[in-house]
Amino acid sequence: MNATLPEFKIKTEVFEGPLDLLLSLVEKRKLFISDISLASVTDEYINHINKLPEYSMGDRTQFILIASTLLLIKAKSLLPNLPLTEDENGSIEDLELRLRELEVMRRQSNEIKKIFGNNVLFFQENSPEREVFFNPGEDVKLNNISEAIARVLNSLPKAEVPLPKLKVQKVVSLEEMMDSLTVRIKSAIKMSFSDFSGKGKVEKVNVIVSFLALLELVKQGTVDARQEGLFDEIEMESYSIGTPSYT
Amino acid sequence: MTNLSNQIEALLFWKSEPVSLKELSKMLSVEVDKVSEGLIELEKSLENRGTVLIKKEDTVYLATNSESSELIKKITKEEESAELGKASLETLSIVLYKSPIRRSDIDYIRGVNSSFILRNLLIRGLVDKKTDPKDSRTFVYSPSFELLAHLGITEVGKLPDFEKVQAEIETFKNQKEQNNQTIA
Amino acid sequence: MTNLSNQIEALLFWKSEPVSLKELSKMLSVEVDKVSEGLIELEKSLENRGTVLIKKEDTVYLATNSESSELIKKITKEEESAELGKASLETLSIVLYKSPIRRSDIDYIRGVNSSFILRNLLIRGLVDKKTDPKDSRTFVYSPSFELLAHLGITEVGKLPDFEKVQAEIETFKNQKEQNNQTIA
Repeated sequence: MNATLPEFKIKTEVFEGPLDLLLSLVEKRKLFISDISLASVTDEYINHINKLPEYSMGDRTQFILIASTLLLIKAKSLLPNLPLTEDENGSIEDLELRLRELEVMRRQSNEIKKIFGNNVLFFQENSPEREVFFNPGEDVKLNNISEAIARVLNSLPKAEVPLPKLKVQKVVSLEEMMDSLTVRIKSAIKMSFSDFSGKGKVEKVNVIVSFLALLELVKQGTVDARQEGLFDEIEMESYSIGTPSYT
Repeated sequence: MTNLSNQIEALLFWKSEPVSLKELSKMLSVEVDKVSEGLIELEKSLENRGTVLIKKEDTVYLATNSESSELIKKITKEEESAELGKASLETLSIVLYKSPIRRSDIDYIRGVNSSFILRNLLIRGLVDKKTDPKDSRTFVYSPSFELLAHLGITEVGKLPDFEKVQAEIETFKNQKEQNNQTIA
Repeated sequence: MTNLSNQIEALLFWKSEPVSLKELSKMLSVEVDKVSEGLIELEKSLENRGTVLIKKEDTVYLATNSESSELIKKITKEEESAELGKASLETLSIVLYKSPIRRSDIDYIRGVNSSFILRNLLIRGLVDKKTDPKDSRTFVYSPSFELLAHLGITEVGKLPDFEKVQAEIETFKNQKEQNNQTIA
């Protein structure tokens, strides 16, 4: 077996939108759709977004929306006490439901594929007992024909002008965030989470990614995070001034 | 009903036009004698039903039963006076401006399948259908002479904005070729 | 067979296109309820015959039965209709199990814009589009007779796992509503 094969496959596989990608990742691991399985594919999902080819930049926003929900799910799984707003809880449950529904439809589409065209029922090829004779309706008039062709031309789908490359900020990868976290922790022993992430200035997803990076660091024992009260600032502190042991 | 008379019914229904015994025997891969037997059986089973088996010279076909003939005459009358309606007028206008045209191209321009509408336009004598000179397996549609006369024009070129409309449709069709490569 | 179911069969054969119960009731000058009864009777009398009745919402259409499918396919030498891609099949399934459905709902389930795919399916005649009765500014999509015929089934209820899938969809719907309530 060639070890680089899966990598190659990931690059060539075209995913039809964010849900397709996510469902494929869950199914590839033979997992059921749940918060646990979604949390476990979060990193891989974000990796895929970073590998998205240039031409699909316009779709990236859609991918990022799903990514931010995934990050929430992951944050929650790392920190069960994490308070989430009702909106956030709602979007998590919503994502699960959407995936389940898509999963059902995908399963059925395999069944449809099996029977399509196998046992066709045929309709009449001709209209029986019809004599063709010239019989225009009252409305077959030149002005109606003019109006009709105008309607036809009007409803032609517009030419597919390639969308101007949307300037969507590239989602920050977990690794980049961890790098930046570590550097900043080194320079300031104590910092608040909102300082670090520049909350309000950058996309929400960046906040979450940095938050998660923080959680991962906590897990790895690189930093110590403290939250005094429920909605207080999260304070982080570095355990050691040396190089953290992440890869 | 045996399988054979069943299949004969299906074939005649599907064709809905006169079919010779020889053709039937060929289609069913059975002897003509067998076909005749099957037809006798079919005839019996159609007693007291909506359709009947009609034999004419050496052909057979299905037709509506005689009890329905009054009803159908009445409905035909009503249909004759009916207006075409928006969708049919749009289809007809495409045939007028872009003939001869294949059904697939009409469908592509309208964004929906047009088979029923075209069939209806044919029955009303508004369009003609003939084999596509470029591909004998398909048909092309064009306006009938009666239609042009009815509209008071001697040729399609006299239609309002003829060239402009043609050009617009042509541009759209050219996109088709490009798009087809991207739509799976 | 009563006179009514007889006449319905004759009309459907003669029209050779989908006919709604309302149209039948008008053509036959009888109540829609009576038409429904007549159709049930017709369906029964077609059992074990050459033709079947395909039902879709409030419309019916006669077709050949599945036993003749192989035979006619051989005769038409119908080129295998171009393979349906993964995205098309997925969209068709959603339309089949959830019709009538709006495009926005299809997009929501698939997580991508489905307008290209839907247009393609409309052109191929596999999907029907009509104005949403609940909102005249939007459209709803449903399976076409052509699609049911290609699947060899006479109504959506005969789709693979129909009951099971309906139950699953129902569960999703309830959970979604609960979910929305807690958010609101």
